[in-house]
Amino acid sequence: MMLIDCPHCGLRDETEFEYGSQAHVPYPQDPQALTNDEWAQWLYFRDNPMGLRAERWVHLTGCRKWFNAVRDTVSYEFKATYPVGTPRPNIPPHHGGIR
Amino acid sequence: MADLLPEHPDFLWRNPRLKSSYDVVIVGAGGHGLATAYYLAKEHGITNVAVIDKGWLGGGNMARNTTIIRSNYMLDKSTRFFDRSLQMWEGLDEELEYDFLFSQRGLITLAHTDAEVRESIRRVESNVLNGADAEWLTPQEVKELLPIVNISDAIRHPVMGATYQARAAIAKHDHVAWAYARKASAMGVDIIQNTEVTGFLKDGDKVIGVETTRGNIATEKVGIAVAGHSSLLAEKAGFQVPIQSRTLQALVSELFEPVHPMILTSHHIHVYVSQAHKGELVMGANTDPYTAYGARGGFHTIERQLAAAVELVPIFARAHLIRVWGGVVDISPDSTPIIGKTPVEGIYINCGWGSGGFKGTPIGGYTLAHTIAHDEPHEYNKHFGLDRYYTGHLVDEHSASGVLH
Amino acid sequence: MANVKPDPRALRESPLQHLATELEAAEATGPHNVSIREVPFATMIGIRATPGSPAHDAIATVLPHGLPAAVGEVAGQPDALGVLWISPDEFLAVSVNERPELVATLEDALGQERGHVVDLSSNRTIIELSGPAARHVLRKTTPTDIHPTVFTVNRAITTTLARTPVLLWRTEDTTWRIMPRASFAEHIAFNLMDAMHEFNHALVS
Amino acid sequence: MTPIAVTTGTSFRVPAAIAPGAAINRDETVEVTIDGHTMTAYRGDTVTSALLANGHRRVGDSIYLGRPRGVLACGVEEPNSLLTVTRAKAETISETMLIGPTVEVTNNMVAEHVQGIGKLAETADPEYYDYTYEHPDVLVVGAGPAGLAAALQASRAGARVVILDERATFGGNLVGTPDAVIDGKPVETWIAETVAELQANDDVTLLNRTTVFGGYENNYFMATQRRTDHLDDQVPFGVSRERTLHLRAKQVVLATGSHERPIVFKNNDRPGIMLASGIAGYLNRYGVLAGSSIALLTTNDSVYLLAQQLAELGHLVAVIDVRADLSEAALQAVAAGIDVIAGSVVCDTTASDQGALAGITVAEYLADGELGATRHFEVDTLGVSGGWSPVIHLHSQRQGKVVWDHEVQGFVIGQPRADFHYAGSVTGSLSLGEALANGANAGAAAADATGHFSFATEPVAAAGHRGPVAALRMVPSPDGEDQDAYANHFVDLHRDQTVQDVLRATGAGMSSVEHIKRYTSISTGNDQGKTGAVNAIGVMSEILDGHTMDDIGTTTFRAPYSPISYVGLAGRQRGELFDALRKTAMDRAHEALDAVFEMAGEWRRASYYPRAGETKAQAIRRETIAARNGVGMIDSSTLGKIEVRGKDSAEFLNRIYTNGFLKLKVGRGRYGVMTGVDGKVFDDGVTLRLAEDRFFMHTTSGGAQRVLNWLENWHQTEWSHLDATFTSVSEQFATVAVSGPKARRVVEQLASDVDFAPEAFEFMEFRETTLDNGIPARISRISFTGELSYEIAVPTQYGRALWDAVAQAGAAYDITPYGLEAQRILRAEKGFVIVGQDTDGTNSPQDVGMDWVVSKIKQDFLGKRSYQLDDFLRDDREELVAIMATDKNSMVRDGAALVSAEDLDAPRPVSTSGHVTGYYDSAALDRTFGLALVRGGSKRIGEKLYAPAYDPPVEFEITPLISFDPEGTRRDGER
Repeated sequence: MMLIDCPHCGLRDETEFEYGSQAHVPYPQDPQALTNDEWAQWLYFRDNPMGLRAERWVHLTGCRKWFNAVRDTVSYEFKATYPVGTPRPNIPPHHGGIR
Repeated sequence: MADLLPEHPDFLWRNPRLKSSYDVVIVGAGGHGLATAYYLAKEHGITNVAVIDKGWLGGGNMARNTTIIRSNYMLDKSTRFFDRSLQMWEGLDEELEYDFLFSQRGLITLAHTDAEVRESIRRVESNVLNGADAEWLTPQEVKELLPIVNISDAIRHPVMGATYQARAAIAKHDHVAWAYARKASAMGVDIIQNTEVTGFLKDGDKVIGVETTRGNIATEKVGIAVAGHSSLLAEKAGFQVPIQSRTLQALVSELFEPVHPMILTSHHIHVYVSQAHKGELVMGANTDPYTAYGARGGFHTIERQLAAAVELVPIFARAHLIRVWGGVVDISPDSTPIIGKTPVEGIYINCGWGSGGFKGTPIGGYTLAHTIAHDEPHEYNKHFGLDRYYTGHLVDEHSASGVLH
Repeated sequence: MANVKPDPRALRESPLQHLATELEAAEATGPHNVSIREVPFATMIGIRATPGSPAHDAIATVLPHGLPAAVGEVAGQPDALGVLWISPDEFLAVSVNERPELVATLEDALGQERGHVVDLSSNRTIIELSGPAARHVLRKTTPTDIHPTVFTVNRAITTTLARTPVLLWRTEDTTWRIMPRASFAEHIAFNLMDAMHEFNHALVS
Repeated sequence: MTPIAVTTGTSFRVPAAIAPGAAINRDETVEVTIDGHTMTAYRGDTVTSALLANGHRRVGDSIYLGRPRGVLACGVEEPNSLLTVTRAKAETISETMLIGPTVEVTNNMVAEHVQGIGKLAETADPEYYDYTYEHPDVLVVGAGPAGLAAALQASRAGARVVILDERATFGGNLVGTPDAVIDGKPVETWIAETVAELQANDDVTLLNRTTVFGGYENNYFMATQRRTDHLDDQVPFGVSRERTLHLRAKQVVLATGSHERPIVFKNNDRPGIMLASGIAGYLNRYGVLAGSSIALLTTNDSVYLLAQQLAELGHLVAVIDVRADLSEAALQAVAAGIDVIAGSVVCDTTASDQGALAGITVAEYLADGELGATRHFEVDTLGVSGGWSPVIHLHSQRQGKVVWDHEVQGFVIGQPRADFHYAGSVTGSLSLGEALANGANAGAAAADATGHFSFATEPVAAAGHRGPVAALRMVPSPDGEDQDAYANHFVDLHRDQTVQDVLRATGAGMSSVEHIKRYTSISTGNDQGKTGAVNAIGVMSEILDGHTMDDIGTTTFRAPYSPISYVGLAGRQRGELFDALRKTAMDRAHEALDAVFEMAGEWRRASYYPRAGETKAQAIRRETIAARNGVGMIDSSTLGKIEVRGKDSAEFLNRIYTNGFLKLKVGRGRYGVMTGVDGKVFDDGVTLRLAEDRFFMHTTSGGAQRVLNWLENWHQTEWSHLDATFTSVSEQFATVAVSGPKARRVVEQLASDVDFAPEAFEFMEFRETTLDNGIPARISRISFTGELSYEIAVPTQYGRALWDAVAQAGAAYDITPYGLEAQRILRAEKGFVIVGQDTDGTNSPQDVGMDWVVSKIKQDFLGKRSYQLDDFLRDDREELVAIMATDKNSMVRDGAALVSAEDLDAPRPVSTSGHVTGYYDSAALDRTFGLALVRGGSKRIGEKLYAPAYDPPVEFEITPLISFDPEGTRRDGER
């Protein structure tokens, strides 16, 4: 049961949240301008790194706000949560211990 | 006194010296990688093969799965594919000369809502057309086949019926890996453990070798079968797969005298359970919903699953949880595996099995071996290529059945 | 041609009205007292307004205690009008004394500005859990930390209870309001009543 | 199995004056029946202490080899004593595979040993289980001296403390130890005072019989409290038998102690061979002597206190100390007259006729590891100490590093985890003085980390000095080096696995500990290798040349630490509390009409309303006829409803729906379909425009939450510049739909303010009004049946009143409540799609006959781009059509598979041509009909398809999607 720091509600159990996959993958400005391959790439392919990853989460049973998070996919540690639309904070890969 | 389990063969595999070049290198000595090597040797006469694993052979999801073998899928393409695998399982123990406790004990998949009943009928009737055995059971028929199931209306999600596949089976997972390893090793395949593939050597878009923690190996053909870590290997090779790695947990109880001679599944309340040969109840649930390589999940998933198990099978109430573990599984967008060529010439991949790779071990190995040997997919895996995510021709079992496979 | 319409309020039925007897009977008496009741027909109004916006200012101005600024805060009082913080730009005004005029007041204040005012008086009901053992009933039903120094009086948050989303509002020292959506009210009530049984007996540690 | 009492007729209970037994109450006796023997025990006894006290040593035979086995340990690490227990309570079922030393006796309990395999009770468990959620600043695991000292310190600093211990008593292994003194007081006094202080603190929870069995992310811990098993009487309903604690701790103090290990030697499994700590535990905790002539075998100093006790009692034969050089403790023992045989091992044992230990062969243990001269001792009991394994499970479960420590001769904490503190023998330290000191310091540090500073006050006790620990895990076989010479060197008693089994695995080519574990099943039993795992690794290290303990490493420690019942983990998630059941405000009206219900997601909805004597089919037919020919009413409250407000609401909806919303007029509604970005349908519904900047969206019942999240997702993450807000009002409104040619006559009586004339109140318009009874309402002309329909929405508080008012107003027209079954037929006749039934997540709107709802004009909407992918250009996509059986009375099941004529008799496998999404008996069509998803269906009108699962196969004709009133002439009702 991960403890997730909602930027608005503070620390809450993971079961209050829904996961929204990779962050910073915006909807294409003009989908019609993309080739089929480019559209398919946007549609079905997301990064799947081992280690730090910027992700989207929503505090579904709380404030219903989407936010971004940098999380370690091995230790599951949330290194940072930050508002949608702001850039990914620069976090060194081995920052802090496993919590 | 409990019956002794079958004896293992006296000798399993060689621990050979790593050579500097091979005709084919298989990355991943799990069930699929070992099976691929076996079928390369047996079907295609290609024996100058190394199977390389960063850990111990069969130590990934092969060692962690709940061993359910079935072919009752929703879509024609999936059913045909998995039924072919089930046919390969039937007789595999004799072919590999290893008693891995393959037991066709029947699978009951419960339906709890009108929608599930409708989907179950669709599944049963289409399975039969596609050559897989399937039946629809009323709640009373469920009770007759498997008396431990609670078919009372007094529970929150009463049983409204079930699909039944009599040929569905379980097997002793480790022993299947060892059986393939033993035969492959005997035919000359080198199984190289504790050696990690760290990169690929390429000439343009063509592979010419692999880099490992024990040096480079020259090869022009590489098969990747590293469920859970497919994206990482693909990235090293220079292409992307539409996979997310997630945790799937499973658990066992202590040993009991036989009470559950079949396999019982409920998608609606997320539980599947069988009783293994030694007597332990083996259970699995849904994947945890986020990307994860930690091979561990949240305990709330387990609690929910046990609550479901006790509702459906009240006599499990005072069984005890002995061990919970997690595996890292490949989740593909359509919950259907990917077996085929990749953008890199000479590299072939087998991935995306979700939580159901064990049942596909024979077909996964067989079709990957064929694809490697002929540089073309076999009839069985022609719909399962990576290209389908660019054309949209998904084999969308996830949407069609709402089940993660 | 409009007739004069009767006051319809006698026609109302709250989500737990039919369980009034059961709720009353569920009271655990003795040293570990805890009781449960429904507080029906409170006026509840959903407010959407972003802090710093004209709508937020305008709405805050017409509310006696303004709008709450952070998670857990309640602007106002439980026994009068309290405005609960739901999210940075979402609030729920709750008055256990009916305030039929309030929605129009707030709509007027919002005017054409960016935001939203919606009557949600039927959307949820209020279940009140009261007594020294109320805290222990909650300890069995919600993952929220309800320690008195953490969850202070007149604090309210969104959380889950019996795996169901609710608003949880501590209104007095030993009184808590649990506010599920209407269709979940029975489930929440059954769960709480079930959890209350043990407080009829001497406590087992 | 026939139990054999190895020693009978003798009480092994030591007089209270000598060893009172800290866990028992000698004033209260308890009658129990164990393995068929009825015996008297004391309150506080366990099954194994009761057995030993009454002279019974055998606890069943081993699982595969059938060898007699006895009690090994005094705690949860016991591998041999596994029981099926039935307690004499009103509401109980038997429980199997319980660990003997953990089962407290209750009056008239019946316990039977099992042979490694349990037998589940055949009935459901009527007892009650629950959860709690705890939020300590500091969680202390283990209430031995170190844990108590930690909790005391942390609580005095002002932290919220939870301290849990798996045993019935507090004080750990210290309990009952003679002569120990803390802070100048006898230990029992110190423990009692400490417990009293902790219990008196409101911010401390101190629980016994509570096992912390798992550690998870962010210091989430799971524990099980066994609350009532030790009580004779049935507890009242509501008091749980077991409680599952969910603990979110800020800081953790692990004071989990350590488990003693046996040593592997030939015939090391006989009843009478125990852990030395087991012998000490039974003596100090229960006042029970394990045997009459006792030898001790040790690699370390920990047995010498016990040796002294046994010598004083006159039951000690000798101490065999593996170490050639006598330690200080050994020298003291020698000085006290104890026979210490240094530099020696036990290399074999003999058995009595009944299989119990009768004697030991002691051999010199030479410097090269070979055996030297042997001597034989007749003993009935051998206490073994092969060293101590710190209980590091929770540390390891939390990914804490574990390393082999040569000094401790055990796997220890490699590196402290963040937010973890370690106290007592889990650190590898074994002296009481150190345990108390690092306990107090751990408690202070943990509390400090949560903002509660204090200076540690260390309770004072003798520091003690421990000599070195010998590195011995396996004694060579006296019979040579063949595999067969190791057939009775037991590594894992529970799994009945020997050194020979390990040799077979390595001989087959295995070199990994995981392979050997799996090949042999070592460490996979109930005890998860608590006593056996390290020895197994030791054996492997000896067999595999050049592999040290470190190289091989330990296998992963997995939760749970000890077995936990399924039903305890289910807690109160049973029966009706398993899941929420949502009901509408009109639910009791449906009940009063004897409705048969069905589940639609979490909602329970009326399926049909059978009248006396009616079959299901008759009831449904009657309901459809009423809606077609007269008037019907249905509770539609479960539909999702979302208010959208803002100047850009129309633009927002225009992006979300496949069709256009910019030009929708105020006062009107429009049907819309939502697709994912992949172009596949996932929800639908009618959206009303309440004002220029306000919309009222309907979603499917099951899709309400998903759609709201979908809207918020796109708004918050992509289009936040658009002025649009979304508020769920699903539960604010209850809705009754009145449908049928006579619908107008009914609604006219309810709302006299509204002009219901068809030209005044057109299809897809709505009116805000106050009903004549005073209820505010919105009435919309939306139809899901093709008949004239009005949906009346009112605040949910008035839902029941609305239902009753409609029923009353309609009584003159014989208004008929209809359920979901009838509605499904009515809409299918009109070709209206039910998302989730006629779609399965793979269909585009075009596939299901709704090309008309997909805008060709809009530059973009979510999903549009995907329609250019090759898959959408296929001409064999499954398309929704109607089908009519050639025999108009034929019925097939929903979901039935369809094949073409040429595939009907073709050998299997054949591909499906599609499937039936719903098949119905239609009164309006006077025949059966259905909807089906058929490959290329829209281009195959008139073709025949077959349902081959029926005998004979049912033949269908493919017909256009709309079967009834395709011209829509009935939409305005009767003229």
